[in-house]
Formats: sequence, C-alpha cells, structure tokens
Amino acid sequence: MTENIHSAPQNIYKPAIMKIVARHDEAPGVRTMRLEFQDPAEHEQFKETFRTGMFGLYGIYGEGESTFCVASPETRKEYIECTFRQSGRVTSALASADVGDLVTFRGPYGNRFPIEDFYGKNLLFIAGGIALPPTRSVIWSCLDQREKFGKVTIVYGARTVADLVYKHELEEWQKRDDVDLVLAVDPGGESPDWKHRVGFVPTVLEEAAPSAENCVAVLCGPPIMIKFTLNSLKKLGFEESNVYTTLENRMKCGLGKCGRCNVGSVYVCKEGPVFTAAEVALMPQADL
Amino acid sequence: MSKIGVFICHCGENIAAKVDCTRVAEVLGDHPGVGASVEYKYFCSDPGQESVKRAIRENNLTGVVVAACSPRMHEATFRKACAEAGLNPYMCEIANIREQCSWVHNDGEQATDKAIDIIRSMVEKVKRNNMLQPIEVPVTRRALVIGGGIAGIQAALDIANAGQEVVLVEREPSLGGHMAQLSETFPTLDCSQCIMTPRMVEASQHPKIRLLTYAEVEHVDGYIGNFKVKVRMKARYVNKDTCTGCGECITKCPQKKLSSEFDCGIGKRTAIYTPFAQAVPNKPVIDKDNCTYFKNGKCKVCVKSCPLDCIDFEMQDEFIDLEIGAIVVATGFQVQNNAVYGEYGYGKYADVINGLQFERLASASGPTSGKILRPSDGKEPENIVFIQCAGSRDPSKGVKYCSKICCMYTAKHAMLYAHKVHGGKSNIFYMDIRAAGKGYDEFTRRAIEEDEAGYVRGRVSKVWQENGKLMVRGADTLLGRPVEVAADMVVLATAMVPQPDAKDFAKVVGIGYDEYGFFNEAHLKLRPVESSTAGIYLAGACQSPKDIPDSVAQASASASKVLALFSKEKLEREPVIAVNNEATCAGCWGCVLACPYNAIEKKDILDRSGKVIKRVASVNPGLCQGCGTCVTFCRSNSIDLAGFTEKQIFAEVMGL
Amino acid sequence: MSIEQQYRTRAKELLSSGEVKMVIGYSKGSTPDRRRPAFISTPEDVETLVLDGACIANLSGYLVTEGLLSDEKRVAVFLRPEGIRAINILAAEFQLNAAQVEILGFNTEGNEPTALSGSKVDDFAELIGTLKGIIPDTAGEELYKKLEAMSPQERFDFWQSEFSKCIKCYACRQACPMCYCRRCIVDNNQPQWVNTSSHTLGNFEWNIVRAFHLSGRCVECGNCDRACPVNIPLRLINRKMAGEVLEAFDHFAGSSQTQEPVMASFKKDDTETFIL
Amino acid sequence: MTKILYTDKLDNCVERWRSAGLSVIGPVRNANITAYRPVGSAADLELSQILPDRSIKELFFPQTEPMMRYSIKKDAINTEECLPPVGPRIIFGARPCDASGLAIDDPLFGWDYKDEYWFNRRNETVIVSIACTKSDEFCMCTSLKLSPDSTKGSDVLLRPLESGKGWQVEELTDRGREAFKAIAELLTEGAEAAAPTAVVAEKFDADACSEWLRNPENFESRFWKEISVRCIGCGSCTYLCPTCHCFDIQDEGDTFTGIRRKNWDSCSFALFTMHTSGHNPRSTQSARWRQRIMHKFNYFPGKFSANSCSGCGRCTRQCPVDMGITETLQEISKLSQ
Repeated sequence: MTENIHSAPQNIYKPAIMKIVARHDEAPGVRTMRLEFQDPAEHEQFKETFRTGMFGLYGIYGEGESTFCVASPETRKEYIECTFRQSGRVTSALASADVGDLVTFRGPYGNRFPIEDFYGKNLLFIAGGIALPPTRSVIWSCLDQREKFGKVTIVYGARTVADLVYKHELEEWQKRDDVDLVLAVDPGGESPDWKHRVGFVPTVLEEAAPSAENCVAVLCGPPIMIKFTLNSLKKLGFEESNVYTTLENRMKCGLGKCGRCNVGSVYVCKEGPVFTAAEVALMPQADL
Repeated sequence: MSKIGVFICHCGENIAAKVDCTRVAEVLGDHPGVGASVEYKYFCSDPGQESVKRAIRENNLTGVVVAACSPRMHEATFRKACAEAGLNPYMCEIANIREQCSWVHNDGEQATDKAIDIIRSMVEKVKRNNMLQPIEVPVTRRALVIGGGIAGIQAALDIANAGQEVVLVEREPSLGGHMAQLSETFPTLDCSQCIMTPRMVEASQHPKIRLLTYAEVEHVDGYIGNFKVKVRMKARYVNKDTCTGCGECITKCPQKKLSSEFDCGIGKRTAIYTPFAQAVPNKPVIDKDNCTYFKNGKCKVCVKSCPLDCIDFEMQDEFIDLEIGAIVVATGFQVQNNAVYGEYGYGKYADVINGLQFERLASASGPTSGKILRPSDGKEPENIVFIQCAGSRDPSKGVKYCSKICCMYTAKHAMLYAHKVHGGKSNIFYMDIRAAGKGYDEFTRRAIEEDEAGYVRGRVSKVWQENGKLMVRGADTLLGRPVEVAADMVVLATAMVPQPDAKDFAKVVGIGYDEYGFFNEAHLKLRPVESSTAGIYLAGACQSPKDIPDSVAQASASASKVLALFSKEKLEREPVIAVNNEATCAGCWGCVLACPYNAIEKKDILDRSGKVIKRVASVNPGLCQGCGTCVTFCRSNSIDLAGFTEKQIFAEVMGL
Repeated sequence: MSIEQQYRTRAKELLSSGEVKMVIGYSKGSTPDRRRPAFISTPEDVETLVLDGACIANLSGYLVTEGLLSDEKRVAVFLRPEGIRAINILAAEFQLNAAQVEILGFNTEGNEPTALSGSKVDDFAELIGTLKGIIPDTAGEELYKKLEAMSPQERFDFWQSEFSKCIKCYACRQACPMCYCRRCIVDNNQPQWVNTSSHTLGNFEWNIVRAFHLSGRCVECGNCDRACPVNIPLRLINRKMAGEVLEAFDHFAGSSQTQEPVMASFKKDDTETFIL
Repeated sequence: MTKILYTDKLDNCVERWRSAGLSVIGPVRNANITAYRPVGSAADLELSQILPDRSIKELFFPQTEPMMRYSIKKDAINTEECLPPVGPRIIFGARPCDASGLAIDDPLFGWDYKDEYWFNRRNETVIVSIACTKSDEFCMCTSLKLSPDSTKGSDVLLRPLESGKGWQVEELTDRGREAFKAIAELLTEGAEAAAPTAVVAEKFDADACSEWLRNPENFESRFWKEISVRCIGCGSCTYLCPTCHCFDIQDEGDTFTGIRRKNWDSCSFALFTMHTSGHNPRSTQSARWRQRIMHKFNYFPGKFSANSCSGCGRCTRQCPVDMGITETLQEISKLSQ
C-alpha cells in the first residue's frame, strides 16, 4: 500500500467549485464530464496531490455527493474527467447539469496505482462495462509515457456494443500499433457490424492469452467479473501481487471517518481504492 | 442544467395592471436554469405563439413555462405550440398568474412578488419534467347501452343510426321502461305508448342494435375503448327464437292472480306473461317464483298449449361476454315506497295510490282501460286529493331533493281526471309549483283555470278513513287555516328515487354515485353526461330526476360522446398515470382498494425458475385516470404519478 | 400445570410433530425482569421458553422477516391480544398467510399470564370483539388524560418538547410490526420528503408521518414506546389516532383478517362526492 | 491531604466558571430523560443516576450539525463554512466511561485528516468526571480494562466522599488544573475518605474475544446468525454508544439555499452500505451485527490500539430485544475457550 497524499484545507469537508467545460454521453445513462477548477489555489493543490487511482466526491449542493474515480490520468492535470452512470439522487442531478454549470468536487482521496513500479514491465489492462474509467486513468498515464513500458494489452468487454464507453478512445487505441486492444461484448450484445469478439471477459482474456511474464495486470469491473477474471489470470500464471484492482464502496466522507466503506479492517477510502489481488484475498470476502 | 424558457403574458391588462411583468421577466432571467425570460401582451395570440416557438428553436430550450391564465384555458394551446417547435409538449407548463395572482390581489408589489414565486416554482417543476408520450388505446367500436327505457332506446338509436354497433341490455322482459307505463304525457297530452312503441320497435329491428332483454350486466372489466362486459341472460323458460308471441300459453296459464309489476300492482297477470300487450319482444317469460310447475312440479299447461313447443323448464341462465368500447348507463329510476308515510295510509287504504298507479288507471291499455276507478270497489271517485311532494323535499322521511316531474304530472292527473270524470272534484296540496320548462307553466295554468283543479298551498298531515271516505286533513297556508277534505281517492306524488340496487350496480360498472344512489357526472356543469370513469356515459333518470325531454336530450348527448369516441381507431390519452416502483412495493394492496377505477392489479414477480418471489401492484395504463389516490395512500412511497412525480412536486414546493 | 409448562408442552408437540418449524417465544433475559425473544426450532430447546408477566413484547413483527414464511411451513408464536390483532392486520395487508401462524395466546392480568383458548387467528375473533373501545392497560393513561385536557397549544408544546429529544434512530419503526415496508418513506431520497436530521422540523415530520401511517393500524402493543431510546411516549400518539379512527369510522384495528384499511376503503354507503 | 470540593460549594463553582467564561454542562434530567445539557445552577445536576441515558458523544458530535451553508445563483455557488460554535466549556459530572469514549474516538477523528467539528470542541472542553460508586448489571467497564474511576479522557476526576457531602479532586491535565484555578478558593484541603468505587464484575475476556475475532475462520461462523436472530436493526445501541462515530452527510434546504449537514448514521441500518446498484455488501442483519462487533473489538483496536467500547452498557440497557455487546462477547468468550 502506498502512502497517503492528502491536502489539508481548513475544513476537510468543504468541496471545490468546478465548472463543467465539456460533457459527452458514453452509453445509455453513462456520461463523462470534464471539470475545471474555479479557484487556482485549489487547482494547484490538486496538481500537487493527484495521482492515478485516486477518487473524489462529486456533488451538487442540495442533492449531495457521490463517489467515483478520477478518470483522467495523472499526466493531464489541467482538468478532471469523471464518468458516471445516472442511477441515484446525486448522479441524476449531475446528469442534468450542462456545460457551463457548476458542480462540486472534494478530493482527490485514497491511494494510487504505483506506476513507477510498472516501469519496464508489460501491462495488461482488463475492464468490464462502466469500470473502464479507473482503468483508463492508468492507461493514459502509461500511454503518455509509453516508452517506459513494455507491451501494452487492453482487454475490454461490455454487455452490449451500446454499453461500451469511451468509444472514440477505443478507436484511437485500436489504431495505435503500440497498443493491443481486445474488445468483446457478451453473447447477444453484438450489433450486426460488430467485428470484434463475442464472449465474457474471462473467456476472452484466456483466448487472447497475454503472457504473465514480467507483466502487471490492472483489473476493474463488477464483483462477479473480478471473481472469475482472477481465476483466469491465475490460469495464465499471474501472481496475485502483480494484479491490481480497485474497490468501490459506498462512501460519505472519503476521509476515513464516516465508517461505511470498511471491508474488514480496511478503510477503502484511505487505504484503497487500489489494492492488489493479494490484498483483496485477505479481506473478508462476504463483506465485499 | 436545463434551459427553461419563461414567457410572461400581460393578458392585456388582466395581468399587467397588477403584476410588473418587466420586473418578473428580469428576476426570472436570473434564475438558475432559465434560458430565456420574456414578456408579451398576449402570448395566446398567433404572433405570441410564434414568438414562443422561435424562442424554443433559437435558445434550444429544454422546457417552457408560460406564465399566464389558468391551464384550463391555454395549456393545450401552448403544448401544441411547443410540439410544433420540436419540444415534447409535456415539457411545457402553465404558471397561473392571473386567476391565482393578478385577479385576486390589490397590491401590485405583492402580486409581482407572488407571480415571481409562482413562476419560479413552476420552473423548478419543469426542470424535472419527463418527456411523456401520449398513451394510445385501441377502440372497440361497439357501444353498450344499459337500460331499455326511453333514454336507453334513444341513445341506442342515435348511435346505431350513425352506423355503429350497439348492444342494448334491458333487465325486464320488454323494452319500454317507465315511459311505457304512462298514460298521456305533459305538456302536450299525447299518448305515451303511441310515441313510445314505434321507438321500441325501431330499436328491436335495427340491424345495428343487438337487443338483450331479460338480461343483466354482471361484470364490467377493462377501460375506455376496451371494456369486457359479462351479461347474464336470465332464463325465460321460453325459447324466444321459435316463439311467435301467439299468447296461447298466457291465456291458458291457470295462475292468473299475480300482481302485475307493469300495472304497479293494480292489475293482475299470469305466471307466464308478457308485461304488456305491446311488449318488445312480444314473447313471454315464466315467473319462476310463482309458476305452479316450478313450485309443485306439476301443471305444464303452457307446454301443452304451445303449438311450437317453445317452453323449456330446463333452461338455465346464460352468460354472454361482450367486447365494448363505450357504455351508456340509462338504468332509470324507481318511485319511493310511500309506506314510509304511515300517516297518509299508503298500503293501508287501497284508495291511497301513487302517481304511477294513477298513470296505469288513466292509461287506455291499463287494467281499467283508462277509466278512473277506485281500486277498492271499482267506483268512480267523485273527489280526489292529490298530495305533492310526498317524499320529495322532505329530509326527515323522504329525500332532500326535488323530484322535478311531480308538479307537472300532478297537474296532468288533475286534468285527465277532469276530462274523464265530469264533475269530479280535485284538490291538490302543494308546497310550490315548479313548472320551468317549455310550455310547462301554461300547462299548470290550464289545469287550474280550465280544468278547475283546486290547488291548496299546504301540507297534508293525516289521511284516515271515515264513513267510506278518505278524510284528508291539511293546512291552507295561504288562508292560514286548517283544511279537511273528504275524498274518494288520494294520489301521492311520490318521490323519484334511484333503482334500489343502483349503488351495487355502480360498483359493478365502476362509476361514482351520490348519497342517494344517483350516478355522478364527471362535472355537474361542464361534463354532465360523462361519468367519472372514462368511456362510461350517463343518460336519463339514473343520474337525477328527469322528465322525458330531458332524458332524451341527455341520451342523445351521450350518444354523441360515444360517437366522438368511435370516430377514431385509436384513442390518445393523457399520459398522466400512476407508475409503481416494484422494487419498493410492499404488496399491501392498499392501492388496489383505494383505486376508484379498478386500475391496479396484483402482479407476480417470478424468479428464473418461475417461482413467485414477490407480489407487487401494477397499474393498468388504460384504466388509470391519474387521480393520484393511490399515490397518497401508498405508505412505502412506491407509487408516483407521471407528470406530477413527487420529485416534481417537491421541487415545486421547494422552489417557492 | 402452570401456563408456562402447558405452553412448553404444546410447543414441544408442535415441533416434534413437525406441525411448525419454529416457535417464537420468550426466554430469560439479561436481568431478572427482562425477557428476550427466543426462536426455538428443536423440541429440546422448548425448556428455555419462559412465560410470565414480564413477557410483554409483541413478537408478531418477526413473522414478516424476509423468507421466514416463504416455504409455506408454519410457525408458532406467543402473542398477547394486541399481537393477535397485529396478525389480523398483517394478513389483511397480505404480508403473511394467517394459516401459517399457530398462536400460543396469552394475556397478562396483574402479573400472572393466563392462556387464551384458540390457535388460529380467527379463533380469537370474539375476544377481539370484546376489546373494542377498551383502553388496554394503564401505562401512560394518566399522561394521556392530561394531554386530552390540554389546549391545542399546550399539547403542541408538549409534543414539541418530546420530539426535541428524538435522535432519528427509527428504532420505533424497526420495533413496530406494522412497519414492514421494504423501503420506508424516509429512506426515499428522491425526493427527501423527511429530513434525516434530528432538528425540530425533521423530528416532527417523522413522528407525524409515522402516526398517520399507523392510523387505523396500530394495535397499541407499545413496542415503539419501549424501543425508543429517549423515552418519547410514542404510544400515546397512536392511541389518540386509534381513538379518532374508532370514533369517526367505527374501525378497530386488527378485528379480522379481512378488515379493509380504514383510509383506503370505501363503504357502499360512502358518498363519493370528493372524487371528480 | 487532598483537595476536596463540597457539594454545597457547587453552586458557587458554577458561578465562578461561568464568570471565567466557561459554559457549564452536566447531566440534566428533563422530559423523562437524563442527558448532558447546559446547567443553570447546581440544582439542575442529576448526579445520582448510574449514568445519563444519553452519552456524552453528542456534545462533540451531535446527531446533526451544519457543515456549510450554500447558495446557488445563476452563475455562482457560494459556500459558507459552518464551523462548530467555539467557546470554552466545562462538563461537570461526566462518567468515566463517557470520558473514555471520547478519548477512544480521538485517533479516528484525527488520523491524517483532522475533523475540526470534533477537535474544535474537544480542545475547548474541560471534562470533570465523577468516579462511580454505583453500578448496575449492564456496566462492563472493567471487562474493557477500564474502571469506575478510570481517568482516561478526563481532565479532572472527582471521587465521591464517603459522607456523600463532596468529592476528592484529582486534577489530571493542565486544562483541568486551569479550570480548577477559577474555583481554587472553593476547594478545601482535607483528608476525608472517599467512598469505595463501584464494583463492576468482569463479564468477558476482551482480549480472548479480540483474538477469536481476528481468526478469519470465525468470520463465517454460524454464531453470528444465532446471536443476532432477534436483532431488529433499530440502531439505538449505536446512537446511544459513546464511541460509535458513523455518520452521513445530507443536504437540506430549498432549491437554492440550504445547509449541508453531518448526521449520525448506523452500521445497523440496512441502507448504510447499500450501493446505488442495489448490491449491499452487508445485506443481512447478522452481517451488520458482526461488523459492529468486529469493528469495535478487532478492526478498530488494530488501527487505533484500543477497543471501540468503553463499557458503559447503554447498548444492552436500552435494547428493545435485550441484545447487546455483553451477551455477544460473553458467548464469544465461551467459544474462544
């Protein structure tokens, strides 16, 4: 686990005001927003502290705050990008916010992906559905300094073609010859012109069979996908300590106080959200 | 955030005289989420509507609030304008700053502040509006008319003559209703049967009308355009397809002393009978309760007498299922049982009769062939006392309302009596004479002036028998003295009341009724022929006491409503309906009980293996009228009303 | 044989014969004057059952625990008359099938429990009939009378002061057998009708909404009152509502398992002039 | 010789403290309940109850408190912070278990990020505890290595005199000494004996319990289901607990102005951990009760080196179904043997 890097504002619960400068609909109910700080000091603080893997609490006054990752990489700190699915009270309010509107952001909180430790290694990114955003932050952090890494493979699956997020970036990665992109949709989710794979992520991963040799895997997805994908990774020879994933629990404070994100003795908000598969294995599985 | 356009209408001076529209527009312009805020003299005018449309297009508005008059006036206008500009019409709302603001306030400043509040709260609502789509309901173009009296016949004929199918259900063995019982009708004194019979025949022979007599509506399901109706065909014990109506069986029936319903008990009938000579269909039924064969297992005289072998004692009630698009309820009325007036001696003295019985006495086809004879001894009465308001306008023993027709028919009775019994003397005790109607007042004047009906203003306190005479004691309130009249016959102008089973029937059909059991119209003034349930209309005295012209007029009005409904293949309905959140529904069925339209059903949620894991409420969008009763009842807060969601209402309140 | 022994024997029979899969009763508590709910599913364990004057909690709420009755097996439960009425309401509101409930009925006069005869909910119809309109016990009775005598303003002040203690834990709701909703109105945050904060407004909102939701449904078992960690006399609000409903609609909550909820049912002779 | 504060001087003390700018708080009985509340005079104090019904926690971490006020304009959002009302205060007559509870939570509110709502109040408050001479069957401080005269979390500890006429004064911290300077003249030097402290029997072996809880195998033990079957999830144990610190953040207001509030929340509530997706990591009441016990006696001590329980016993005392920490830990003690 890496050290916590945190800001120390006067009031730890006071959010920064952000302006929506762009928004993009990724999939039905899923939206990406690009936010810019209004207060230069707050922006400076963010630049100093933000590292890939950290999360924030995005909010609208009157509705509350909701936790999700910073989907933009640590190599691009001029703005914050976040991607969320409209489901609850806060995300519904965020979804109705338009370019030019103001929202709030509190963070960045939590730990980070130890990207320096990945230098010189091959990278395997695996994501399912709406869980591409945290992975994307790592992907861009690495692609923005591509020369420091070996082979880069991205395996991304979604339920249907429509559910794939970051479609424009997928295209971009597809075109790059220094990235190996494997796309898949669940059986029945393909469109007539779908040229990629059909199948569930674990199966597709095994078919694509990237080598575990000198390779770090970053895995994000719904709990059930993670469970099966970990098995597949094991089959492919990955050590649990070389597999990184993120946990996303309900949070209110993000600061290790409010008491609801704990899994066993772990405060996901402070000691996570990034964990190795080895660390996750030590947690009480029933509480995940 | 949304871009809401706010359009503040001056309504000429109606609004602008009190509300500072310029200030309102400025304040609203600064309201978060408002994309345009403008004022104009008349937004409902063509240029006004055009400017709304233009603003929607130019500013990419996501919603519209028109601050103007009541939504009753122009909601439809502006929703249409929005639709024409490419905006979902349900993203448009009206903020009423006229009836609810400028018209009711004196202080301009306060009115302006209030207008701002009203509009702001509506802006907050519109921000949370959803793009609703109208609900399309297919329409079965077949009408059901319940009740074969004059109202039902008229409605059926009007619909059928316009080319639409009609099923006409009558629970008695024959069409006709009360009008067939009447002698002459006011104010023209033409013979009721003479004008009624042709209509009955026309209805029975109309190719578009399916006539079901001796039949009752058992069950009504479904909703406007799509009712499913079950009709019970009561066993007639006579095969009506083969029966020619020759009447042999009736002549031969040994059971001859049964009281005739049609003659209101003053005539007799047999056990196998047709209610009256001109009955349509003119085919008998067997009164099972009084038939010797059914009682003793012996007789079968009718079987022997029938040349065509039509009698079938084994016959059972049958059920017919009908698909119906619209229903006209014309179930009529009854007369109150005057036994409640013990002091008038009704039921105790044979010669105290009610108005309907008098009609039968006066009717040429009645038991006395139109002669006015005392039921007790068949003598011609020399003196008759008519007592008006025998039940009506009497909250203590009778009903609170006015039965509307009694003043007129009592005048008519006095007139008929004068014409038939020369020298007969009539006294009419009345409270006041209500003769509003075409030719009505002239008619009562005629009774008084030409036919010398003796009108006494006052109430009768007691009727008793003395020396073969009925002694009537009352008061003449104009002269301020008690009156006592010795009469040979007393006729009570009995109150019109709903059918005794009207409330149960209303439950079957799913319509509302008032405290008496008269069916409720959707709006007393503006929707007088519609029931509270869409697709069900009312005609005749089942809604309130009515005379023949009123009944016929309402029947035709109902028919026009039905025909309007049938003018389209599909019905577009407001999508303002209840929606249940199945995830949080506790399945207590409170909503099912609370729903006045039977629009909520129980639905099973199954797991993959088909096992019921949960039962929840489910709203039928065709039936739901969007009244919101279920929403208020739902304890777990699971039901919401589209167009008026709790989120919207909450925002509206919080925006104030 | 004491009633306790009698019911232990009965419970043993029911479990041994497989007639019920579980007996919900009382066992010894952490102090001599406390009894705690006990869930017995083997005949051997019936000896831990206790029945005495300290057994006052209404156990009917446990019957609607998710999944308990879904296997269509039967469960026996110790119930006082209020508890039996609660079964009627739960059945009338389709939360359970009363046929699955074997009732071990008892009442407490003074400190000694007496057995109530009957085992199915309908067996107690007559008993329930006799309870109609009778104030069940004297708990809080004095205060109730005092409240009744107060002016509206005084009463408002009284409740304001009581509600000011509320800490919004919703223990009253959790303890109430009638609060079975999967999602309580206060847990609906879209919109958040009722504030979760324990300030005057939020406290009033909650307690009054609850009183309305229980009108015509509360059996006055006192579970809420006992559960309240800050001793708000919650039972009195519900007693008031029960009295109003009895007077206005002749409705005695839990009279039968076909009783319609008073606020959602129309009688045929009700006028319907309020529906347009 | 020790310093003694006689009861009859208490009114003067209250006066003195007040003139020294301290607001005085103590156990007060009102509307059928005893809670720590502002004291008008010494007569308001209810010191005879074993312990106040409500814990001391709410003076530092109230059920609801504003964090900020916001107002939304067309192109701007204004946030106005609401820091807790600052002002020195003295709590007279805290129970040692309550005072310890505060000390237990200090590290939680202070790790990495300092929660000012807690610490501003902590720093401004002098806590004068009174050792217990009475206890009831629910008290369990001794099982948690605390005692009826524990000094943990207190600035001053008072020991009741045998005569019942006052207290021996034991000043523990500078803050306590400072506060007692203001009433120095009202104290007497004396040798009067203190009443014996209450006897609180040890009910369970907390160490053995923690050990059992640390064993991952026991996480899935059937025990959790059995012990919590009657739990109705009402959460009053957590709301009365002096150490339970879970909270929620809620916005309240009309459309454009409002208050963001910090409100108590409870791990006993089903919705506490519910994800928006509907997935709930702790979906059963037994999982929630396990979390509560695990958190207090395994996770929390692992992080902050003390059990998150000061043994006040309120959880059991109030539980509508007669459950509580004592019973659970007693059972665990048995299992761990």
